[in-house]
Amino acid sequence: MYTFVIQVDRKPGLSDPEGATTARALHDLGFTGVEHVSFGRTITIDIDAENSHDALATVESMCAKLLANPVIEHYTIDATS
Amino acid sequence: MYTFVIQVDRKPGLSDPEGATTARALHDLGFTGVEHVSFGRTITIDIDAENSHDALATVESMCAKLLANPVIEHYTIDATS
Amino acid sequence: MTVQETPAHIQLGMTDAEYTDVTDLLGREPRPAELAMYSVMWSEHCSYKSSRIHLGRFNSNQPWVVVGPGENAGVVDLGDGWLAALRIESHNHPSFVEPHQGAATGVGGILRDIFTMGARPIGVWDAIRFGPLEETRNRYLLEGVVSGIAGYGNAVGVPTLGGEVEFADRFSKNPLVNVMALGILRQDQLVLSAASGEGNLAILLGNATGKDGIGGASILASASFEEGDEEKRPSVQVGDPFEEKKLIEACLELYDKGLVVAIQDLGAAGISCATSETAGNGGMGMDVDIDAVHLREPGMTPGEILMSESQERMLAIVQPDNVDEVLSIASRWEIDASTIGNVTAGPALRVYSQGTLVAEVPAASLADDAPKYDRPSLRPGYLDEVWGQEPQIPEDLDAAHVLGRLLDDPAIGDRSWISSQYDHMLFLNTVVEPGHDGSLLRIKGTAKGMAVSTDGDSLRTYLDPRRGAARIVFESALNVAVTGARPYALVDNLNFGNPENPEVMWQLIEAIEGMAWACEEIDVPVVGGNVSLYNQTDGTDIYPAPVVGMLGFCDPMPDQPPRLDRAEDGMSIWVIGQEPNGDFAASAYDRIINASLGGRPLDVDGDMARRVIAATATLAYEMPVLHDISSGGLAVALAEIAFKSGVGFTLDELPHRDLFDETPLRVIAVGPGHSLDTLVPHRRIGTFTGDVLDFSTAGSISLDDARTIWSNALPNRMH
Amino acid sequence: MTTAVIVFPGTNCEQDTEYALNMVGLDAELVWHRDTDLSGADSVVLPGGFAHGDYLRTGAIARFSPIMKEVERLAATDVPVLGICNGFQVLCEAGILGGALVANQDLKFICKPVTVRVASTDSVLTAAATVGQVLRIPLNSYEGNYITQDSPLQNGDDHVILRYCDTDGSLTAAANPNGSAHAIAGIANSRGNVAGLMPHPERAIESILGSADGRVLFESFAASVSAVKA
Ligand SMILES: Nc1ncnc2c1ncn2[C@@H]1O[C@H](COP(=O)(O)OP(=O)(O)O)[C@@H](O)[C@H]1O
Ligand SMILES: [Mg+2]
Repeated sequence: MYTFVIQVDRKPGLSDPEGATTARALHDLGFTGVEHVSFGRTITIDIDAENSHDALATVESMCAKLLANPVIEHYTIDATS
Repeated sequence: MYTFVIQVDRKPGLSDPEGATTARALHDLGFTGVEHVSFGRTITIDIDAENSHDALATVESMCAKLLANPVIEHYTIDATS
Repeated sequence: MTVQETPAHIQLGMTDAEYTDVTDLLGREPRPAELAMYSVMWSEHCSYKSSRIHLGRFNSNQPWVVVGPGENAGVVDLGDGWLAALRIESHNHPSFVEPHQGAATGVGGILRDIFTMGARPIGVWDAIRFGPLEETRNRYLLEGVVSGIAGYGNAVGVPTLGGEVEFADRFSKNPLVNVMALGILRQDQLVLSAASGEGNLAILLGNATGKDGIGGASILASASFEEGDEEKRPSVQVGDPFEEKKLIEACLELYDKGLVVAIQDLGAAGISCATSETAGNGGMGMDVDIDAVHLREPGMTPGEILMSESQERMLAIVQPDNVDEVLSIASRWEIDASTIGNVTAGPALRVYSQGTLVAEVPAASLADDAPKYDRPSLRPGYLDEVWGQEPQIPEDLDAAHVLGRLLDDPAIGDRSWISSQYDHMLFLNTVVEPGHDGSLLRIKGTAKGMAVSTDGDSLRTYLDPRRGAARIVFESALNVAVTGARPYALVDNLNFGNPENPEVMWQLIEAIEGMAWACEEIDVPVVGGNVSLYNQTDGTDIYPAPVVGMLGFCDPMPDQPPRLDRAEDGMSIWVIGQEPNGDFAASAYDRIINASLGGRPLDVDGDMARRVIAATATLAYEMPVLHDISSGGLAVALAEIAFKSGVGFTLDELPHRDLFDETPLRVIAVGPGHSLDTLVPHRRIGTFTGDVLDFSTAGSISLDDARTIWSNALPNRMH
Repeated sequence: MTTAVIVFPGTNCEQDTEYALNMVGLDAELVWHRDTDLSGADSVVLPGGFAHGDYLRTGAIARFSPIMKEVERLAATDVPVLGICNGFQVLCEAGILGGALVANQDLKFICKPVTVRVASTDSVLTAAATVGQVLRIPLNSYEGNYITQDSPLQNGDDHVILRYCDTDGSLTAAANPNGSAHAIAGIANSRGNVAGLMPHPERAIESILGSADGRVLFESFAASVSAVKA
C-alpha cells in the first residue's frame, strides 16, 4: 500500500476568505505581526497498486479529475514512505 | 518575517464523512485500490517578530487558542525558511 | 483507589444497589457486555430514573392526540388525514465538550426521532443558553453551537425555523442546547417501534459503526461534568448530515411502500437500546449477530459495538419476504445496510459474537426494570432571600435611556445574527419566519397552518419554579396565538441541576407542577419531552431551565396572518389582556438596569390566560399586527414592531413604570380605526406614526438610533 | 416534453423548484443523478441543496454523476439549462459555466432575502425582465462567493445577468452579502441558454412567502422553453 499526501491551495491572487477571516480573528485576539494567512487543504490517500509508479499515476489522475479544481486551485503530490 | 505552516488533522478514530464520501466518489469514477481518504488543512502564516523563537511561541499560542480544535484535532507546526 | 481496583459497574456509573438489581434479575453475575448494556440503559439519560415518577403529572389526554409520551415523538391529528409529529431533545454536555459537533449531532438525533414515526421532518427550533458573551469561551460556544446547528440542519435539508436564546452566569460552564423538531405525515404512514412477528428480521441502516461516544449517554449526561475531567470525555461524535439526508429519503420510501413492521433510531446506547426497545415494546425477543454489523474501524469488542453511539443509523424490523426490496432501496439511496438479527418469541434479547453468546437478557428489562428514584426534595433556602429583594423601579423614568440599554442586550436585540445562519425557508412553507413571535407554516394543498414557539425563562423559574414554569407555557401559547393558531400540543425539556441535591429536586417537581397546571388550564396536551439533569459544573447547579415547544394549529390559516412588519402610519395601538401590575421580578429592567435578580413573579390567573389566548387567536384574523408583551415589557415590544415596520409611534401618557412592566398575558394589537372588537379587557394607548419612538412624558428616541442599537447588540459582541 | 429537475444525493430544493416550475406552466419531472437519458426533456434545472454533502468542494462530486453527460450535451444545444445555488455550483465545476463559488467572506451561512439587479436580459432566466430591474430574492448558501481568475469572467464568453445591489439598485459593498467578485449573483453562457444564480427564485414565487419577485425569472425560463420548442 502506498500513501500520498496531496496539498491543494487556492491560486495566488484569488480571494481566500478563510485566510482573510482568520487573519482578522487573530488580530482581534490580540496577536500582532500577522502579515498574511492562507488556507490550503491536504488529502491523504492510501492506495493499493502494483508499484509506486502506478500508484502515483493513479493519484495524479485523481487530482486532475476530481481532487482539485483547476480553475481556482493548484496542487502538489507527496509520496510518503 | 517568518513563515510557518501548520498542519491540522482530525484525530484518528473520529469519523470523517468527507473522507469517506470522497473515497466513494473516487471508486465511482473507476479508481480502484483506494483504501482510505482523509482530509486535513494547512494554514500558512507569515509573521513579523523579534526572532524565530518569539515567532514560534506566538504561532503555538495561535494554534492552541484559535487555529485548531484540541478536542477533535491535532496539529504540527513547521517553520519554513 | 486505582482504576484496577474500582469495580466495573462503578466505572460505568452504576451504584452498588443497581448492580445487585441486575444480578437478581439475571439470577447470576452479568457478563461484561450485559453490564455495559444495563449501565447505559439504566442511566439517568435513558431511564429518567430521577424524574420518571414525577412526569406522570403531565396530562396527554385530548381527543386529537394520536401518540402521547413514550414513543420517539408525540403525534397529533390535524384533520383530513394529516398528522404532525413533534419532539424536543437536549444535547447540553456534548455541546460544551465540542460545540459545533455537539449541537450538530443534537439536530441529527432529534430529526431521527421524527422520521422514525413515519413523518417527514419539516422544521427545527433551537432553544440555547450560554454564559455572558463578555467571556471569550462563551462566544466560542455560541458561535460553535450556531454553526453546528446551521451546518447540520441546512445540509440535511430541514429548515430551522426559530428558537430562543438566554444568557446568564450559571450557564458559563454548562450551556444548554435544546432542539425541537416537527414533522408531518399522512395517517397511514404512521410507524411505531414495537417489533412483532417471530422470524422478522432486524436490518441496520446507515452509517458504519465506530467507537463513537461509547458510554456517552450514561457518563456525559448522567453525572456532573467537571472541567478537565478527561476521563469522562468520550470520543466526540461527528455528524454527517449527508448520510442523514439519504437515510431520511430511504426511510420515507420504505414507509411509503409499506416495507417496515417497526423502526427505531439508534441514539444513546446504540444497538443495545434499539434492539431491546423494539423487541421489548412488542413483547418479543431478538437474536442479534454482532458480527453482521458493518463497522468503520477494525478491532471493536462486542461491548463496544453494542454501545457505540455512531450517528445516522436506524434499525428496521422487516418481514423476510421484503428484505431484498429493503436492501435494494437502501442501495439506491447509497446507504449501507446489514441484517443483524431476527425477532424471536422472546422474552430474551440474545447477542452472539463469533458464534458465542455474549449477552442474554430479558429484552424488556433494560427499559422496564430500570430503577425509579423518589429522591428527597427540599424547598430551597434562597427563595426567602430573593423574594425579599423586591426590584427597585423609580416612578420617573427616562424611557429613551432605559430602552437603549435594554435593546443593547444580546437576548433582546435582533437575533437574526443567529437565525440568518439557518435555512428557514426550505419547503416553501414559511409564512411567518423567525424574528416574530411564533413561526407560522402553511401545509401546502390545505388551508391549515401550524405555528411553533419555543420558550424558556430560567431566571423567572429560579425565583419561583412553579409560577415561572407556568408562565413559560402561557407565553408560548400567546406566541402561537398571535399567528391565529390555537395552542394544540406541547413538548417540554426539563434542564435542571443535580437531582441528588434536594433543592434541585424541589425545583424540578415544582416546575413540573406549574407546567402541568398551565397546560390543563388551556387544554394543551403534553405529548413528549426530555429531561436533562446533572447540569452543573464545579458544584454550582444551573438556573432551573424548563423549556417548552408549543405547537399551534389553525384551520383555516388567516389569509394575511399578523406580522411585526405590517404596522402603518396612522394605525392605532391597543393593549389587550391584563393590566400591568408591577411585575418586575426577573424582568429585563431589573436584570439589566439594576443588575439584580430578586422579587417574586406574579401568579397567573388560568381563566384570564384562557380568555386572552383565545381572544388573541381570534383577532389574528383581522389585525395586521399582534405581538405579546414579554421580556422588556411594552416599550421593547412596541420598538420591535417599529423596527420591522419602519414607522415610529406616539404613546399617550402612561405611568413610566408600565413601559417596562412584565405582567404576563398582555398583547399589543395594531390596526386601523379607533375601536377594537374583543371580549377581553383592552385599552387604546397610542398611534404608529413618524420616525420617533415617543413615550410622552417618559421621553423619546429616534427610530433609527434605537434600531441601530438593537441591530448591533449581538453582532458587536460576536465580532 | 418536460423540464428535468436533476436530483443528486443531498439535493433538497427539488420539490420547491418543481412547485415553482408548475406555477409557470412547466411540467417538471424529477430525474435521479444515476439516470443517463434526458431525451424526453425540453429543459433542465439543477436545483439547490447539498449534493454529496458539499464534501470535497461544492458540486465537485456531482459533476461526475452519470446524468451530467446528458446535461452537458443539452447545454451545448439551445435547450434551456438553469442551475440554482448548488446547481449553479455544479455547472461551474463541470465547466459549463465559468468561475467558481467559494466560502462567503465572513465564513457564515447566509439565509436572508437579498436584492439583485438585472444586468442583462440575454439569458433564459432574465429574458422577460428588464435591465436594471431590482428583485428581492432569498439567498441561502455558505459557498456563494463567486470568484473568477480574470476580470470580469473566466470564460470570456460568459456574461453577468444578476448583481447584488441595495434596495434602490446601487452596487455597494454593504449590499454584496458574500463578497462575490463584481457583485455577481448570476451569470449565463454566451448563447444565453445556460444560466446559473446563487439566490433562490423559487423561494420568491408567492407573496405569502415574502416576495413574488422570483416569478419573472421563472416566467422567462418558461417563455424560453416555448421559444425553443416553436
Ligand atoms: N436561537 C435562536 N434561533 C433561531 N431563532 C431565534 C433564536 N433566538 C431567537 N430567535 C427568534 O427571534 C424571535 C424573538 O425571539 P424571542 O424574543 O425569544 O421571542 P418571544 O419573546 O416572542 O418568545 C423569534 O422569532 C425567535 O424564533
Ligand atoms: Mg413573543
